[in-house]
Amino acid sequence: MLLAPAPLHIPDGFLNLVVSLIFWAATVIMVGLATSKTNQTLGEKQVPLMGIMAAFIFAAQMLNFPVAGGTSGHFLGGALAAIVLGPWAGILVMTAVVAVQALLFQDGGLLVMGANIFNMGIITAVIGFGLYRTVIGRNKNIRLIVAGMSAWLATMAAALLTSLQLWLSSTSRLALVVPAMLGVHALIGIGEALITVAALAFIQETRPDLLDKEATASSGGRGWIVAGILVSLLAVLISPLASGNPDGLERVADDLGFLETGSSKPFEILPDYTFPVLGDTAISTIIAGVVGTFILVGLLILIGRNLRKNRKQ
Amino acid sequence: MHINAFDRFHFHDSFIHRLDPRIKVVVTVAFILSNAILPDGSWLAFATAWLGLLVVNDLSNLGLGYSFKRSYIILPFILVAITAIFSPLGNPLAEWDLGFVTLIPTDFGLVRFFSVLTRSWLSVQMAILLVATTQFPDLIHAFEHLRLPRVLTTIIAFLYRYLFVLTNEALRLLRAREARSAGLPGQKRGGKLIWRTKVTGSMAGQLFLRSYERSDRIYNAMLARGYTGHLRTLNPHKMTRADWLVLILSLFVILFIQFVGWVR
Amino acid sequence: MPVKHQPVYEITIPECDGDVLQIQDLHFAYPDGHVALQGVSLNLCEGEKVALVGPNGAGKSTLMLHLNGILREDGDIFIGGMSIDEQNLPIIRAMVGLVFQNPDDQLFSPTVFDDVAFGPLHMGLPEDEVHIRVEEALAAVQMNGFGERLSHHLSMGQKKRIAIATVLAMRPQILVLDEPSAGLDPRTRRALINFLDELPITMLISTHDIRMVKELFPRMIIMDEGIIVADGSTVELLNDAALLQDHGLEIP
Amino acid sequence: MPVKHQPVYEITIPECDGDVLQIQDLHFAYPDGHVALQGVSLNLCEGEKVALVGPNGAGKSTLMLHLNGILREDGDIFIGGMSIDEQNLPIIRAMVGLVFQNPDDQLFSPTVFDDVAFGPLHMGLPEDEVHIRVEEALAAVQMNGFGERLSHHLSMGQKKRIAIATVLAMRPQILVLDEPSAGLDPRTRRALINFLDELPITMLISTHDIRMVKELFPRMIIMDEGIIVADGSTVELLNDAALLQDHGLEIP
Ligand SMILES: Nc1ncnc2c1ncn2[C@@H]1O[C@H](COP(=O)(O)OP(=O)(O)OP(=O)(O)O)[C@@H](O)[C@H]1O
Ligand SMILES: Nc1ncnc2c1ncn2[C@@H]1O[C@H](COP(=O)(O)OP(=O)(O)OP(=O)(O)O)[C@@H](O)[C@H]1O
Ligand SMILES: [Mg+2]
Ligand SMILES: [Mg+2]
Repeated sequence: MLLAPAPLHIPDGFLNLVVSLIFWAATVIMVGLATSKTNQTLGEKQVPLMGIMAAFIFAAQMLNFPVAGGTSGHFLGGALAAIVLGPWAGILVMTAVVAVQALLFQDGGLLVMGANIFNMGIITAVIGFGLYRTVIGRNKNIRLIVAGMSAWLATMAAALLTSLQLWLSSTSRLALVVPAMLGVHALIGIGEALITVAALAFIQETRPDLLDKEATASSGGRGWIVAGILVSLLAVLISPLASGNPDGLERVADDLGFLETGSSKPFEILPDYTFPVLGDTAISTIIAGVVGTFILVGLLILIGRNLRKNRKQ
Repeated sequence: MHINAFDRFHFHDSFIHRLDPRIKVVVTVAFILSNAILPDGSWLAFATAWLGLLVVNDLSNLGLGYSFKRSYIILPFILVAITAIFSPLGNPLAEWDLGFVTLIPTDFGLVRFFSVLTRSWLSVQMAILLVATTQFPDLIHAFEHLRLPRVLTTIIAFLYRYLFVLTNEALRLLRAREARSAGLPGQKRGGKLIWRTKVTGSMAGQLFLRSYERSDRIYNAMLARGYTGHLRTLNPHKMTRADWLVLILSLFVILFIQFVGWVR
Repeated sequence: MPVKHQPVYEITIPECDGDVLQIQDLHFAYPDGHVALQGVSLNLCEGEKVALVGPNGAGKSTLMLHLNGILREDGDIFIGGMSIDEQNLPIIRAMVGLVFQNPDDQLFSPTVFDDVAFGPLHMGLPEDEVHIRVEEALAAVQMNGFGERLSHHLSMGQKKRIAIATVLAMRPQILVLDEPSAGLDPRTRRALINFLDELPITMLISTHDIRMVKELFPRMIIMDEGIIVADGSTVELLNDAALLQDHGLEIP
Repeated sequence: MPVKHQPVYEITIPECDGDVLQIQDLHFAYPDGHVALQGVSLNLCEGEKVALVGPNGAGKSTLMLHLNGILREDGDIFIGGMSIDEQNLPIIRAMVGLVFQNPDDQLFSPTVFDDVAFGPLHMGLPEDEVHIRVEEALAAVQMNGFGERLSHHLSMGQKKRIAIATVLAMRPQILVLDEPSAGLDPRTRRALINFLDELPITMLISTHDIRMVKELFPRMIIMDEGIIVADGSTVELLNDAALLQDHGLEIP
């Protein structure tokens, strides 16, 4: 099936509330920044272009290529979008893609959309563009090689982050999910890298004007290089740790009470899901649940509102 | 080919179809949120939630099994969740030695696994219902009313408009390649692997170029027909008393599900 | 047909001085450097129906894309006396109805109805008027009842017809059609010819269908390699075998 | 032309029993539920040249897409005696050369050369052979020297010609062309007709160009609403005014 869900689109229910909300918050902040940045640098006319680029990524994800053993990988496009359009626009484009995939195809959930956008749009943009930014202006082959490497690494980082989120939600065992995800994505990443390189080479040949202009005009500053390298290093360091010594990590998290939080205690503020005043009764539990829900909804609204204010300034 | 997979909207007329899209979005999100905070193993609450889904299915004239039949989307992810069965918490049920690793399923893990699955399965069905009863442009409109940033909703609106065009374009590229992927009897076909990847890469590049240049042309075709930055629809979007009533009722149902879930 | 006898090859100067469309020395090169137009001058008068013919790659489509500002380059184009700039564009686009050669470039909405209604809707017309216009336009291309179909799930000829309808629904003052009859079945082609014949507006139509030119257009323009090589009465130009021969044409 | 006199409307049974192509009762519905073919049966013999005509939306393109397995459905199609399944597909695709109606559907490589070379390369031919084939194919459509151009950046007619070349380069045994003459300028159309006339292979060609049918094809098939309504000698079918009238055709 052409539109089979990619192994990175987490559905609702697989991440617990805390993890979902943390990544929603991070995503809202980044996307908010991206909107204000692109509003500054790009004219009104560029918005349709971004929409079309989003549709392009969507369509390009259909160009599957055979990976070993009958499975076929498919293109993520986050790195390519960031390289061609600049990081901020790339983030917006990927946000739109992930949102539409969730809304229209239920390919990825709504509550976990923050995490999905973060994995597939933000991390890939930071790594993809950050590393590519170091070689802008160098000779063509070096640029292509670095683009390919960053596309591969971005895929791996997205897979790693997905595994970690699943683990923190105690949906998966670290010892099993990390090697599995990284293993599959090491292959998929190669396809991603090859396609990214070939597509860039094609654009370079046919419309070099698009690449140069776009890259210099709307790209971020040197901060992206630092962020890109840092995040890449982090990914490179954590992967062997997580796959090589998962039990250690797991024990640490267990000691910190992380796993239990993840599995069934969304509200640390309300100890044991009861409302202290009312004692340990069923009613108390229910009220705790209701209050918790309101607090969360309130938090979400607050975050959203602040961001909107920031943008207006 | 799956081009028709794009519009998941189903042309039926029903009370649910006519509801204001904002209500539907809010209720959907609330329902999914509610699933997320239900404790593991609250089977009765899950069952109540499913009952709710069945009622919505029926009210939308889609048939009772509509959303159920389409909820297989989450299947691939079950693989990921299976590992939850071997959670370190809880009491061990068995011990399987696979040589390189020893797997210990636990009671806690088992409950966890099925809870994750059920939550996901319920949430996906609600999302399916939302899309099946609301046209996508109306959905985007609703998000605009719910104060999503304009840039983002406009990008999404354009994404939707061009989705048909560009996925068609991608399908055409694939089809063109397929049509000439010939072989001679007794001869190795397909060319070298590196050439094949290069072809796929060029196709991505080609798709990019076509998208980019076509974006110019179609955007101009839109301008030529009076587009000024707002996509218009023939739907007024006014909240009626019925809309408010449904909203309040649905939220009560969701609260009730929570009640069922937390009372032990 | 009001045919005036003039020496062939020479540019026909219409009696008005191009009150609807004036093009002076238009040059254009595509971004990849390919030169497509190298000095095109052309006048159109109110109500004139003109055919644009020439071999593949002559620059016909490129020229047409300039007429409502899809492509823009130096050289002066005036539509109804207005130059094509940012400010005039919306008005010009309401005046000039352009149908692309490839219907896939024209159709971008999910359903046929949405596509045909797009123009009237964005012109701010009231809802009933929009419905009336869509009905009318679909009827003109014999596609009534196709409103709910998906525009990209149609046969080539059906798409072509819808593409024409999207523009008719806007009731433009100048109709610019790029090979409208290509891909149409004989009956639809005939109906289109009759429809265009009765439509009392200015039109510029590129085509390889010389019989249609003969039947419908008193004036004909021959383009080749980015310039206009002849502009005059259809009857006379079609009698000049050498000219036709030189520019990839053929008397049918 | 070897025309046998038979009552019109009746299916011509060729002397061979369809040794090249056999279709028995083919049905097809698009995924959106639209039924495009409702029982098509058709035989083609070695070396036969057959025209497929019918109004827009008749199902001509849909039928052609079945012939090299782009669309597949129940109903039996046999090409050279082979059924169309996963295993036979590569060989069938080498045998049947299909040119899509819209050249944009056909071209997917960066340059014209890459596009024309794709088929031969995929078939595993040696490099010099590939070069020879590309040269030949481009020459056949009068596009020599266009090898380095981007296929995407050509005029419609030029793309159409390249699309035909991509298939010729594979030297198919059956040529299936979907409206090959649409969008071609008169001279290129003439050259195409002559070329097809001389090419000694089996061909099935859909078209709205009745004059071309008259000139080139002894046998003609009329389709409408997903079925074959007539199959017989061109001369006779074209004399049946009522039949043509019923199916959107017109004697030119
Ligand atoms: N997007 C493009 N980029 C570069 N060159 C182009 C592009 N489109 C067309 N050309 C070139 O410009 C020239 C004029 O093309 P145009 O499409 O205007 O021809 P045309 O007269 O419409 O031909 P046809 O009858 O085949 O439609 C051709 O030589 C063509 O190769
Ligand atoms: N992708 C598609 N999805 C759904 N229906 C389609 C699709 N393509 C074509 N159709 C429908 O199938 C029928 C047959 O279409 P087809 O393209 O085979 O017609 P055709 O005979 O080739 O017409 P034309 O002369 O216009 O090219 C038409 O009614 C058309 O609307
Ligand atoms: Mg043209
Ligand atoms: Mg067709």
